[in-house]
Amino acid sequence: MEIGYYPGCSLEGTAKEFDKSLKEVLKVLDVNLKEIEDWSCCGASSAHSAGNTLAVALPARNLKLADDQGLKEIVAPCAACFNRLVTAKHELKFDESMRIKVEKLLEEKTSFNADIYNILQLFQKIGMEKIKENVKINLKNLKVACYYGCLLVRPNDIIQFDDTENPLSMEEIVMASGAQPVNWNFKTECCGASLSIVHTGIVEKLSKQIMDNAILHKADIIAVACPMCHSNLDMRQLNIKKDYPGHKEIPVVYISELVGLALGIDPAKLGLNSHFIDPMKVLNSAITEEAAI
Amino acid sequence: MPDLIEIAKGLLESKEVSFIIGYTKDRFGRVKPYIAKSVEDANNLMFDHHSIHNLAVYLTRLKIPENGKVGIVAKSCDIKAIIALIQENQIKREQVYIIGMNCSGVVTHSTDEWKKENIQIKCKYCADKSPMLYDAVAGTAEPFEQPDDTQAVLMQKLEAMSSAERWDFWAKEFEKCIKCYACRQVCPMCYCEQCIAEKNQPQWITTSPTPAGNFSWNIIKAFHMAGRCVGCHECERACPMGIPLTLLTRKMGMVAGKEFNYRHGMAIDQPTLVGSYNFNDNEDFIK
Amino acid sequence: MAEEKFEPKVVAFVCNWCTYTGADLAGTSRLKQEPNARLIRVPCTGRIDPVFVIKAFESGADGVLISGCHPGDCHYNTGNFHARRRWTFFKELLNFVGIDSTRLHFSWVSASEGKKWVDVVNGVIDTVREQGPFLKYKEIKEHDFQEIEN
Amino acid sequence: MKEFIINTDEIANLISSLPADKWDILAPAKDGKSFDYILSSDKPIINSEAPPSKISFKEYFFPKSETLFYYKREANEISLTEPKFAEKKLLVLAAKPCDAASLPILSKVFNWDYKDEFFNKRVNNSVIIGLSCAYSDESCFCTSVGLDRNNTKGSDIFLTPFNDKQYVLSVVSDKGDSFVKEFLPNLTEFTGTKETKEFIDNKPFDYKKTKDWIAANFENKIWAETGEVCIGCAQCAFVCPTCHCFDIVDENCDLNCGRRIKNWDACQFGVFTKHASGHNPRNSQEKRYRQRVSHKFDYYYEKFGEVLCTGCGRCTRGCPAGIDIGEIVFSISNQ
Amino acid sequence: MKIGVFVCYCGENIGRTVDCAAVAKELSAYPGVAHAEAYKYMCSDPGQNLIKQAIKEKNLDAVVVGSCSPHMHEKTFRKACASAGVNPYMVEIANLREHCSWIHDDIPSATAKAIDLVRIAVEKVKYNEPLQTIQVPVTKRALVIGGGIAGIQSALDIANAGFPVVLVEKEPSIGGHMSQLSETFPTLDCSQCILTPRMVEVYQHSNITLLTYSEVEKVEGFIGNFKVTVRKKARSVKDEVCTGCGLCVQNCPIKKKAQSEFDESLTTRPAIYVPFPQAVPNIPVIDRSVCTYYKTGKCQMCKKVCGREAIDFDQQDTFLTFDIGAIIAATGYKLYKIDKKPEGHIYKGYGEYGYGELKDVIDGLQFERIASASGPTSGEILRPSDKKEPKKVVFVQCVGSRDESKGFSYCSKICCMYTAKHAMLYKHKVHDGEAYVFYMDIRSNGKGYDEFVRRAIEEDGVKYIRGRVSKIYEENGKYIVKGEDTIAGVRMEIDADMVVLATAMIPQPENSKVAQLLGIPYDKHGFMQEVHPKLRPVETSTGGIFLAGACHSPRDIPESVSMASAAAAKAMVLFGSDILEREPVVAKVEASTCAGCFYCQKVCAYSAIERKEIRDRQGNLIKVVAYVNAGLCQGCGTCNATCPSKSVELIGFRDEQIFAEIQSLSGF
Repeated sequence: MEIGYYPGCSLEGTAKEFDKSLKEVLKVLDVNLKEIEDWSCCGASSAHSAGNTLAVALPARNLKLADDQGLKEIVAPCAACFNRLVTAKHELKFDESMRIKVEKLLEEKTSFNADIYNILQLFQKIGMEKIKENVKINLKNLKVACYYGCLLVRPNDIIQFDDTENPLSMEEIVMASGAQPVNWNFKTECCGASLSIVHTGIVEKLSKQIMDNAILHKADIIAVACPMCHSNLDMRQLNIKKDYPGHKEIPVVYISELVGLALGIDPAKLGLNSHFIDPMKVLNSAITEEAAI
Repeated sequence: MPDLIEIAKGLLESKEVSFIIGYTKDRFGRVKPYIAKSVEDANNLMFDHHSIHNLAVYLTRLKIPENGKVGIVAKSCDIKAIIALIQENQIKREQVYIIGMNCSGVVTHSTDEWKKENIQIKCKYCADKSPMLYDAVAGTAEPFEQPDDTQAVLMQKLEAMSSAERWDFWAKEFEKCIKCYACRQVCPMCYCEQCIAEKNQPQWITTSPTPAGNFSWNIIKAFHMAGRCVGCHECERACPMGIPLTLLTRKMGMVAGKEFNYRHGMAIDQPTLVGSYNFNDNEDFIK
Repeated sequence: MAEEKFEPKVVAFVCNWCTYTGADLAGTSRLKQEPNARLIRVPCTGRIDPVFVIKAFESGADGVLISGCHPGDCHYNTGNFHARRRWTFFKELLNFVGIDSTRLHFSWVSASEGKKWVDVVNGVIDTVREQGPFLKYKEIKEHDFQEIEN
Repeated sequence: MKEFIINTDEIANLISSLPADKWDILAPAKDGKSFDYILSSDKPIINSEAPPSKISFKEYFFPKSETLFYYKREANEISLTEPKFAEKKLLVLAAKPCDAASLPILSKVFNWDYKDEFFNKRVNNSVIIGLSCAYSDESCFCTSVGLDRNNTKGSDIFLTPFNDKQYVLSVVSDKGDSFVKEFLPNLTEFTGTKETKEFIDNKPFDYKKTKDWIAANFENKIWAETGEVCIGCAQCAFVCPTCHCFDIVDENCDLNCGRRIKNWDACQFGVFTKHASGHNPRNSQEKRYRQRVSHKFDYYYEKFGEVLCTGCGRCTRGCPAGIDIGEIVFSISNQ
Repeated sequence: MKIGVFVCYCGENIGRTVDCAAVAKELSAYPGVAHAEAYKYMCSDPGQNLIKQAIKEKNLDAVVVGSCSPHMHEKTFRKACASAGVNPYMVEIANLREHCSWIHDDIPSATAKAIDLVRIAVEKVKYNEPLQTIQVPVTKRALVIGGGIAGIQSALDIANAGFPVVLVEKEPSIGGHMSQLSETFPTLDCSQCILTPRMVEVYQHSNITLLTYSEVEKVEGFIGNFKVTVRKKARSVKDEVCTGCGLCVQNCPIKKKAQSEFDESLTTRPAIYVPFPQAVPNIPVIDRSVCTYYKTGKCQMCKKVCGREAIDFDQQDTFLTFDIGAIIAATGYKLYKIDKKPEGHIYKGYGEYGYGELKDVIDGLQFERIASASGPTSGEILRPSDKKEPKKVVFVQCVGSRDESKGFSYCSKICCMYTAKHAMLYKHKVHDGEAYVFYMDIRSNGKGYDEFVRRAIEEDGVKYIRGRVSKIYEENGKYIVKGEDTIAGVRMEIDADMVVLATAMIPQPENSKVAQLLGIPYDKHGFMQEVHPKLRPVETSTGGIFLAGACHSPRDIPESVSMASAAAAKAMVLFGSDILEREPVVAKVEASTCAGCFYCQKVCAYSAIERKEIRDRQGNLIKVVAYVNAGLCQGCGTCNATCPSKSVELIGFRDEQIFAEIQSLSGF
């Protein structure tokens, strides 16, 4: 299967490993990514504070490119990109005046009707069966806390994906790849992303609460599908350890990395070596035990 | 794909239908409506690019007995009319056996030859070339060279005009009208027992074929089609004076689509546009 | 017709329960209005047939106003909703044949909106006055009767 | 019968030389796709191969709507005024024989018991220049009703193509004669022979036999068979050169004035015979269709000695339901 | 036709700006006008006498009065003319005051306009026809749908006035939600104690036919003349023989299968059961969905123990029909459940509150049962999961109310009060317990209501926190309630033992179904709709059908009771006379031209258009045409404008009348 690919800025920067691991995994699951040529910023986090039209026009441009390049479906791994693209599509569909404005800006009419998937939806499309078939390494001892954050599931009426309060799609994927998800309470709590720069203190506090709850529910590792979540949980832990002595650290990986691992892909290729909190310890222990069996 | 004649024979043989409304060719090869009453008659049935007439009109013109059933040969645009007639309580579904024809467009006048410039404009924007409601399907729809939607162009031209210019355009067109009412008689949706044009107690519209009379007739006719026209373009075909009547009906259709995203004659259980309402219907035009 | 100041004829079809009563209120509150409008009272906007508008123009009206209860206020629950759909089509149709929104006006005026009624009615009269007499329609009408005028 | 030779440019001159204040010129011209008789058209088409116009020229003699008189009420006094009558003359150029022939036929009914002054005035004020016809299609059947390509019935002057530059002009009536004298004084006499194509009638019938059959078959399944597909519009009647039914109605301009008018009407309408009581003797399309055929080929012949049809085939070409009257009469006369 | 025109000066009011004499003079010369005069006060007795005189002398057959708005004096003048022998519907009013003299200054133009206005009326009246008011008989029997406190109140009021009442309740017992309540605010008197006597009164009342475990099946006809069919569901117990001894219930081997509706699923009940001890009628029902006999054909224990042979396993639903004059809908409410609902459902559930999966997060009615002496814990406050006494209880208001994203836009009105009551009851029973209430606003507007809330806060020390709860989740045995104190501006976290959600009041799911049966409108939430929010709050758009209680909107007991009495009064007004007089302005179908497209039926808001078959003598169907039920038609005329062939006309506003009015303007 072939699908359009909108990496967005994060996946070329802070979230390289997300991009890497995704591509590796999709190779195995024989999905062919077709990157949107000449894609541009989705405007996340800054554009909508600058102005609504801009916030819609930026993603609209990329949707238009998708149309022009004949891409009926796009995957946007970054939750923020995904959220912006879907929101823009929604507004273009239901707000006539906005559509007109944007079409003026783009100096062209188009349908904007490419379907946009986040990475979880992509895995759903590929199918749990397909993943199970390709699992090489048994992770059944690995306890995973699936953390969704906010952008993947909110606002529900627009995103129309999974449950806002108690989403379960990531758990399915985790199970498909052989690991066991834990039932915990903070899978959609706020990590404070929007304050990441201005009030790092708050972000640390919020992130810590999330991780503590994961640990409390016996998770060895946290899986995420959003660069923002990742940086806030993973990167911040160094400071958190300083500010909260005795903080028990927990590795944070992208769901794609986890799947990749199960598919037997070399951890380095997945970028598992490039996290602040090294996940390999936990992962290896889970795997080695398996080897014994 | 079973053959039209075979289906027809079967129906008439089994007496499932009392007759079949279809098309035939006269000895000069001109296609015309035909009513097959016997198995023999069935041999005369045919369907091709020249089967332009919307036969649904006969479902109300010919009286169908309460529990009777008749067969009808219908293109998708004709079927829309049949569905609309069911929606509007004119016939019951079980009273018609619809032989849906896969259609690849028809010519404008039955004597035209089958080539691009003769294809009806309705076929240009016909969204449903295969039957949407039927008891049997026959014929094959091969792709054809689309006619140019000259009407849409004219439509845009008109909309770009000033009101005064539009008025003059229509005044000139309506001037031609001779009130032969072919547009009404040929329209499957004009099934009234007494048309308002014949209502003279009180005089509903001016009946003379004069500018004023023609204006009120054509406007009110078009309005009666609002949200009801199925777009078969028969009125314009029938008009001996060549008045572009479907500009009006198509316009009404566009309003129905734009404002209420509704098309008449799409499903027998669909609530009709006229006669239903939505609290949030657009009312920008109301102070 | 002589070339002195043109005074438009405006025919207003109003529903009995909201707009007519609203106009009553305007009267009771002595709110001055231009004298060019003639009200025709019907029970409900749902009763107003597009033919009324045509007839009004045929009878020499330069402008027509249709007014009833706000959505939800209809004395008959839903009359104005059906009317509203009717008008959506009819005004588009008339506009398409050259009778635009300067000749045909719509409003919701409730029994309590005496002031609004005055604004609406004066507004309509002024718009129509600007447009001048509805000669186009008079032409097609007079075509049949030109000889009788003199 | 005097015959002259006339060049195409002489015809052009004639058109331009006629004083526009006294004369209207009605000639076939292209109106969009189809042909039509158009008043003082800038490019009249004089072509014997041209197909018949979509509607006959009868409305210039028998208008689709004609005011009989106006009435006006002051206080409780009613006053009547006659409509003004345009005294302008009308030259019909290149009329098809099957159109020209309609005028004598119509004159009979309009001068039978009541003399229709409007009609007569218009005919007297007109000069019809017929043009030999070289066109024919499945719908034509003029020869079956006693006409043909070169029939001069109803024409005052008749043109027959001689070569691509010239026509033979035959003077048919005194009106035509005086017209030629006045406007075409110096034409050269024609002495010679002119030949024209034979007209193949593909549904020849004998209208005398037809008449008898109809008279004898008031009840016959043929009426039902045609009636059931007829949708009951008046297209056929209104494009027909000879149909002449009309309806008289009053229309008011306001409460105090109005007019009495004569509008085209047609026997195919359900209301045509509907009584005030609500009773309708011709309550089905089959009866109405029978009426149409009977009137044309039986009753009118009975009364005026000729059929109410010139075989122009317009009703057939335009029929939305594809009914071919010629075909019906053909089958009747071959019973 | 001879028309009389009478122009009123209205003292100065019209006379100041309209030259009334000129108007009369102008009109006297107008075709059809046989008499025209002006007078100072037409509505005065001498004025009316002028009209009567003129009618007699010139024997007029129609009258036009140029005066004030028809809304003022149309009736007056119609009466006057009627007394002089002119049919009241041959009278038209030209509004020369509100629509002319009062709004213009310039005398000439005002006078010209006045002339037009009168002319319009004259032209119309030319086409008027004498009409008679429509008279319909009234059946003096009421139907009350719903046996909650509202239904009980209406039924008793009407019955006590001496009219027969049919009371239909879908549950096995009447009493409704009120019977589940522990105490009632603001007086804290025991709900059952005040309700039970009324239930019994209903049961014993000679004018009341009580049909429990029954549902309205069909409603035909119109005001004063309804025909109602009621389905009496099979109880499997012969109510006429059962003594309500309860042996069957005690001996039913099935004890735990079914959740108790009455205890809001906090307890279970047997297959054969009486909903609650004080049930009226005290007759058990067999729940066929759980009964062993209906499953396996065995058991019949109840039958064995019943001395009266009242058990009848083969009992069928029976149908009863009644002639009814007035109907009162009192179908009540239910509580919004926070659990996840399937796609497309009107609400989305509260995942942040655990979708109802957290055992000790309960709703108000469940708490009522826990607090009630007749409840599962006989009044002791014990939490459902482990029957331990909760030491810390959090009450959350506005769950589903005033929350469009998850619930509804409206305020459920009673939650503020019952939450205060709950917290109070809790504190009274668990003295060392802590009670917290999260609220948005306190809406305690009622007699003694605010005092009641103050008492909860001040005397019983309930902690009120202004703010919403963002999340409730279980963390090692405690319920962590995350919220915000918007007054202190701090985030709060309370580790509670039990949480009580004041969930929104929503209409019974059957509400819209009943509304459709009755042909009355209901709002987007499913609450039934009144005609006028202020002046006709208990009437519906369909004559003869009235509303009582929470089926109309959230309301507490006192409000429901007063609304119920109001509805009863409305019904009795109807019963006050033997026949109903109705304006003859109704639609009429011309069958001969009707094409039977039934667009008229689609646009009719009163289901007044019916179908009529026209058959020839041999009985062959000629066509089906529309037919107007004059009893139901309210005369809006929408059908008239909609009819494509103009085969339906509104009497009194027929097309020719309006055309005449329009044409009369061609002169102006």
